[in-house]
Amino acid sequence: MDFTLTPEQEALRAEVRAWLTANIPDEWVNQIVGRADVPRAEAYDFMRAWQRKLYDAGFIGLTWPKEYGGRGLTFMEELIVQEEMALAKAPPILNILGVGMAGPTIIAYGTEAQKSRYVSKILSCEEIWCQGYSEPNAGSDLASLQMRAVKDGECWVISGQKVWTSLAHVADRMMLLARTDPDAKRHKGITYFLLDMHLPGVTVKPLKQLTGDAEFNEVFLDNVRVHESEVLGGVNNGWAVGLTTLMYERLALGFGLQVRLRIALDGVVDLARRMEKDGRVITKDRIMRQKIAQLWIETEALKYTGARGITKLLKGEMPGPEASSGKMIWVDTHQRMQELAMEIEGPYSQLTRGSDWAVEGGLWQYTFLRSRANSVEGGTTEIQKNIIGERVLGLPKD
Amino acid sequence: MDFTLTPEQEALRAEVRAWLTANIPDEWVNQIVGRADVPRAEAYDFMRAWQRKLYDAGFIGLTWPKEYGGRGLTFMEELIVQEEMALAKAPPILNILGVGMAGPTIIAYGTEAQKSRYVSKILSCEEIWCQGYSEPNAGSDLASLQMRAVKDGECWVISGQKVWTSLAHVADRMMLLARTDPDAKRHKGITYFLLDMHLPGVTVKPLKQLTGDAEFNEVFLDNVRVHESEVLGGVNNGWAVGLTTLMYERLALGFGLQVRLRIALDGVVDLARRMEKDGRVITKDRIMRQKIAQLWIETEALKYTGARGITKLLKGEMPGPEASSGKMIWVDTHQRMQELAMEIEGPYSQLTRGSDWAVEGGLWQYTFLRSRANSVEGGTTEIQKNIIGERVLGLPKD
Amino acid sequence: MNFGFSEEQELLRATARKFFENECPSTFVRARMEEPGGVTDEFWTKLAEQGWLGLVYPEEVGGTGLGFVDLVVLMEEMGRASMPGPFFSTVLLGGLTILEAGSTAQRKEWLARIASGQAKVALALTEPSARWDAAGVTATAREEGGGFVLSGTKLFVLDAHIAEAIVVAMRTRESGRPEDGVSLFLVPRDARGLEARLLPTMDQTRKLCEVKLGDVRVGKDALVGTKDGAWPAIDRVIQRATVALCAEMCGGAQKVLDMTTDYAKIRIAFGRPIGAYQGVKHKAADMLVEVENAKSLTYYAAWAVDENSPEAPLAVSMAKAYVSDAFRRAAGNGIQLHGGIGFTWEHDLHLYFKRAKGSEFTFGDATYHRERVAQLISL
Amino acid sequence: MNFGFSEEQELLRATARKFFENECPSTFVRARMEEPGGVTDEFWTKLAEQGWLGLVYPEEVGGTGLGFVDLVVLMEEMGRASMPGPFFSTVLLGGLTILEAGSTAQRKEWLARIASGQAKVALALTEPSARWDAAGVTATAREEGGGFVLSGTKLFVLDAHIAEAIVVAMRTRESGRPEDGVSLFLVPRDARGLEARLLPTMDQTRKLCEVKLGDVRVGKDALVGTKDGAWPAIDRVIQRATVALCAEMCGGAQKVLDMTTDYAKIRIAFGRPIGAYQGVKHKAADMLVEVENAKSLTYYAAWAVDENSPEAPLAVSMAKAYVSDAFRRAAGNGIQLHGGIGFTWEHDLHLYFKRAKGSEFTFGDATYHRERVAQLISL
Repeated sequence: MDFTLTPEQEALRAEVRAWLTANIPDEWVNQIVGRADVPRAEAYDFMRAWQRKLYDAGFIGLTWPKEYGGRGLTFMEELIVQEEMALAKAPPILNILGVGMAGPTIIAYGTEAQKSRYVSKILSCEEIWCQGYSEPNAGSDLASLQMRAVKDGECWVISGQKVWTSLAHVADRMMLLARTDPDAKRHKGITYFLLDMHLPGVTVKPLKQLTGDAEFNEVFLDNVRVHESEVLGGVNNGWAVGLTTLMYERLALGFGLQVRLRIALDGVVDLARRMEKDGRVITKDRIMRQKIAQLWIETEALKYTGARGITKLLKGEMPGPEASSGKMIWVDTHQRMQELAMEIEGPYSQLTRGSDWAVEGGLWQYTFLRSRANSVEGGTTEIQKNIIGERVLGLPKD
Repeated sequence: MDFTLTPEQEALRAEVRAWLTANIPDEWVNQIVGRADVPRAEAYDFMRAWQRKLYDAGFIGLTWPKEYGGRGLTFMEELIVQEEMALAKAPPILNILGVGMAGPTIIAYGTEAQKSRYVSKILSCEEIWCQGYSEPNAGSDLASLQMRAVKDGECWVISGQKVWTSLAHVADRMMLLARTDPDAKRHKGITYFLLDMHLPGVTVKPLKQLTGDAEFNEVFLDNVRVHESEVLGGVNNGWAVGLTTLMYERLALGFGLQVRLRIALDGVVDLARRMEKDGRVITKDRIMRQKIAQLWIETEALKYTGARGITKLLKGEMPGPEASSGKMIWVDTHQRMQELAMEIEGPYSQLTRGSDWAVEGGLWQYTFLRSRANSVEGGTTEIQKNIIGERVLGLPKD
Repeated sequence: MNFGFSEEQELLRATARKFFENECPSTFVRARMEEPGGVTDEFWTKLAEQGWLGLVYPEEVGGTGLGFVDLVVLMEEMGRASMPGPFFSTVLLGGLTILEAGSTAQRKEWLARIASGQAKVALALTEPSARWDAAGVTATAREEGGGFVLSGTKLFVLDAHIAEAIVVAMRTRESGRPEDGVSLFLVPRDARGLEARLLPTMDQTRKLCEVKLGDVRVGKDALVGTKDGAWPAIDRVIQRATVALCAEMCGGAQKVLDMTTDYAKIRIAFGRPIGAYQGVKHKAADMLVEVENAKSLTYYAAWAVDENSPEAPLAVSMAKAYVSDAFRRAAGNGIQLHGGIGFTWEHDLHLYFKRAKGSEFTFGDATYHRERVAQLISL
Repeated sequence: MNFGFSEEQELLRATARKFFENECPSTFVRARMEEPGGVTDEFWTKLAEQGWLGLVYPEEVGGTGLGFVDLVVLMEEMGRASMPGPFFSTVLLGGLTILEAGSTAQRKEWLARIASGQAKVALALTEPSARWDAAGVTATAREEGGGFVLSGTKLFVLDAHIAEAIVVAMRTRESGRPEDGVSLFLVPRDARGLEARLLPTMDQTRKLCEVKLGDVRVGKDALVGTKDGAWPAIDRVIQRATVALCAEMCGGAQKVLDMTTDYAKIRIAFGRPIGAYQGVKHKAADMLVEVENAKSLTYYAAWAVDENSPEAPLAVSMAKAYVSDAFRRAAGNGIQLHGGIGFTWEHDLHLYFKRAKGSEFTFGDATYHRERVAQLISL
């Protein structure tokens, strides 16, 4: 057990820290759009440019192969960069689904042509990706998806509907699961496509959320013709490829979410130092101190539990139980953190953006509401617990 | 809505209060055995006498018919008596399973002969009852019970094993469920017997619990011959009769448990006033005040939710959702109350009976450990939630 | 003892439920959310016609003369409908303050007009310190020329922007006890120097305002109740309004439970309705238990308030502490058990979720009221 | 960075697990529970032969010279076995205090004998006030005739009744700061005026004593460390012992999870193994998450302690706060998910349940350590 860094790693830390200091716009940190966990529409242009800058500086995709725009480093270097981003309250990555899921999956399953075509543009944010898994009747129960793809010459003709598709309204590409063999049972007969969102027949309809934003979308495919070269990992092998994506998602979450959680926690502590309740500064209230300390501890636990998983990865082992729990810990901790922010604000929690009385411009009201989706997006908490119970603990299926 | 009492009810309250003041031995209240939720073996003789005294004074079985030793009053009078018992910290009832379950079930289903034979002796504690439902492989899943009863002339010959049988080691009678038709499916083919525990072939084996006490037992029946006149409610009708018993149990719980909960809460408050943590009296600590207040609120909630159920009963309606939740609320509140008692004691929580350093003679250590059974006995919390989900909310079966 | 509702009360519930299903469906609520006023004249008139705007006012001032136990029934149904508009601010804050503290003349003048739907009156109590106790009243009224000059800022004032008049709590004397030296003034909204500005809120069915008082001059007759001695009346108003709020929250929580149960019966995942899974079923059972407890404590508080029982303050704090947690959790679980659909704007769940959050912090949150319980049980 | 165990550490874990499975099955534990001593000479000798009694002592005093990260591995396995006996009191309290505060001579004399299994040494710190801070030390030692006279009562002293000697923390000077004026004395258990009395405990694998000091006379050489200045050393001992305790608790929690998972796979209810029901499965998943987090925080604290990192106090308090809750909940859920069988004396679950409760309040509970975290992060 050793938390000390090599001289090269120390140098990387210094480099990224200096770069962030020089490059994060001061006003960014104080902007409501910037502190939110999830990119908000007002910030897309800024964030596109920001990710490009990160790419040019080499601070994104550190573990990806050099030939596809990465740096061929280990998760340790990735962790260092992520930690510095948290400390600097750096903006989140816009093309997060590309970087966290599409890229690693293409690197793992793609043909040479697919890798050359797609990977570096993911990092540079030239092409934004979204994920087409969920359907109206296939949310948690992904294997029941109904979108159909029928072979016609060199193309697959795809029709159906996806839902809860983040970023679809700005995305250039979609990781798409569709049923290519209607007779095969549930998990079988599904294929993973790299879909061009600009093809004829693709319609994106924003879905307004309880936050008032429309960050998710419905995506309708009406006889969209996709060339067979856009199949990833083989026909009818989509379930395996899709699970890989989800595995990378969890890994990416383990990294990224911890960083965002720390930023949120620091924000809560700042908030608590400034707000009063019954005439007493929140941080001087024994009850509130308990709640803040507990969140602090859980945020640290997520970090160290993540570090244990990364250590195994670095050793070439498969991550164990500690990896599966990352998402669950994050969801639970983050939602309670947001609830605590509301509690700290008290009656002010009712005032939102557009009022000069709104605390921090209504940032927390937005992030609080947005956090409700955490326990559903990327697999409900109930499903995560099933997965842990069945795959990690070996309990019988329901 | 009206919480005022009639003059008769006020008179009853005064009467029972005066009687309790005159009759509860002073030393009782301070005895470890007396404050426990469940009768402890050392106190059986005292409690037998105590219940007899209550019976002679007419303060038990108030709602039962006069011809069987009751007073033919309403649940309102029962509630008044119970409340006074809580205030006076009266000892619990030894023959609680008889009073809470066997008696009402016999009154509901019994023949005239059965009612005359059994009911008044339940109230007077002449005959103690136990409940023979659970078996080693039929705990929560009661319908899978395996004890067999085979007809032989005028008798049923019964063999098999019961388990978790409270009071069996002192009981004279058992409410026994056995399978009389092995070919009928699960719920069918079960009969309810009134078993004489002193019959040949009945063996009781105490089961030592984690408290160190042996309050539960295993009961083995080896070809026990039970006369057919001891069948309650008809052959193969045991499931319905048994459920009635459980309904009365919940009702009895709604009364009795709330009373015991209030006694425990008052004890916790007293404890908190006397104990210190880090040099500060517990009741002056903002964090502990929150925890105590929350338990206070929940104890009151149980009372009022119970009162709503009783109001419906008094009006001749079936109790609604508020009745089903009584046991769950009680379990949850009581277990947290006991945990809080341990927290208040801090390091003293480790010292048990037999040490002069033990707080209140180690009472709380016993009640804390004993409380772990609450969420299993009389139906696990998981089963209670299933029942509420399915029968009250109408959700589909698992 | 009788801890149930009378036939008249059950009838009121049935009437109200039907009324709100017809008159206040979620399309109506959503339309009002988009508008500053939050209510239509037509709807307001209908409430008046039902006798609900004066439900708890004495008959001699134009009310129906019923009690808080009756009101609780109505408020549950309003909460169930997530009803928008100035009912709470006018009937239970402004109006109730006039009832509790006002002169016979003031009561006659205002309560009849409130009950008949002609007047809306707000109560401006809290300030930027966001405190619910007397120490929170720091805006000052100084005597001058036979009248008073009012200065300061009030915040979180419900519906001030559409009220005809605003009852404002002002400090008229500094003293050791914050409870001494608070007075109430009835100020027309169009008074010179008074500015009521609508603020954007998370729960758009609740319209909150900032009220700025810039040397607002009022006559002696603007005083509601005795000078310096208004706090006990305010305290009673807060107590009563808190009971009403708890009932509204119970109604909302019950609605969320109903919606969630209905959805769990029809939504299929892995081949079965999700309500068949214990992960869903047990959460729903927990919700039921909490909702029932919430109601029990609220009903008891309403009874205690009606009876002027010495237990009333304790009963009210017990209710608000419990109900705040229960509604928040019910609404959160409701969204969770609905999955993605529960997170959409189109689905009505968020109306309740946001209402739960706003109500949680109104008149003090669970922590505040648990501490009050601790005080009231002499801990 | 490497947040994993070395091959040597993994080997230690495997060795320890096998050792305790063979040498410390629950029959052994239960036999020791019934006896006052709580250990057999044979078992103690075997621990010494494994080198575990001196694991964290330097080689020059007869130890193995390993660190707390290594110790954590061993303690997890001890916790898994619910190991009884004076390991904790001798190696991590008495011994560690001598290591931290003692003179070279004292260390040489005692640590070698501890490591070889020849001596058992207890630490008497807490008093009837049950405080873990310096203010809790009120028993006095006054100088007299070139030595000291010790008076007072120590409580919750682990294994004092079987120790050869007891290190006692005494107040030698009153001062404004409770941390000033505390001294340590090494007193033979058979010293005149010292009475160590075994107390009945809930967790019978832990033997707690009352230690009465009735004018016990000791020489100047009984002083361990500097007069009046012992608190920093005690503080370090508490910190280190807390890490060891957390590791033991993690081992216990993991064992409960294993037992529960195994049971959930075979116990049939309503036609299926209970582990198939989400009511059981989701609770087990929650347990896993908490146990893993508990380990992560404990491992980090062990590393921080080994490195003498300035973050060590924070890391230790984070671990103890979290682990206290996690073990309590795991043990409680373990019993619950076992149903009736989990409540029997014969089943081993209660050993862990009681251990969890005792450990929760040793060196401060979760609330205490959360407040310490708040202080250490300058809240």
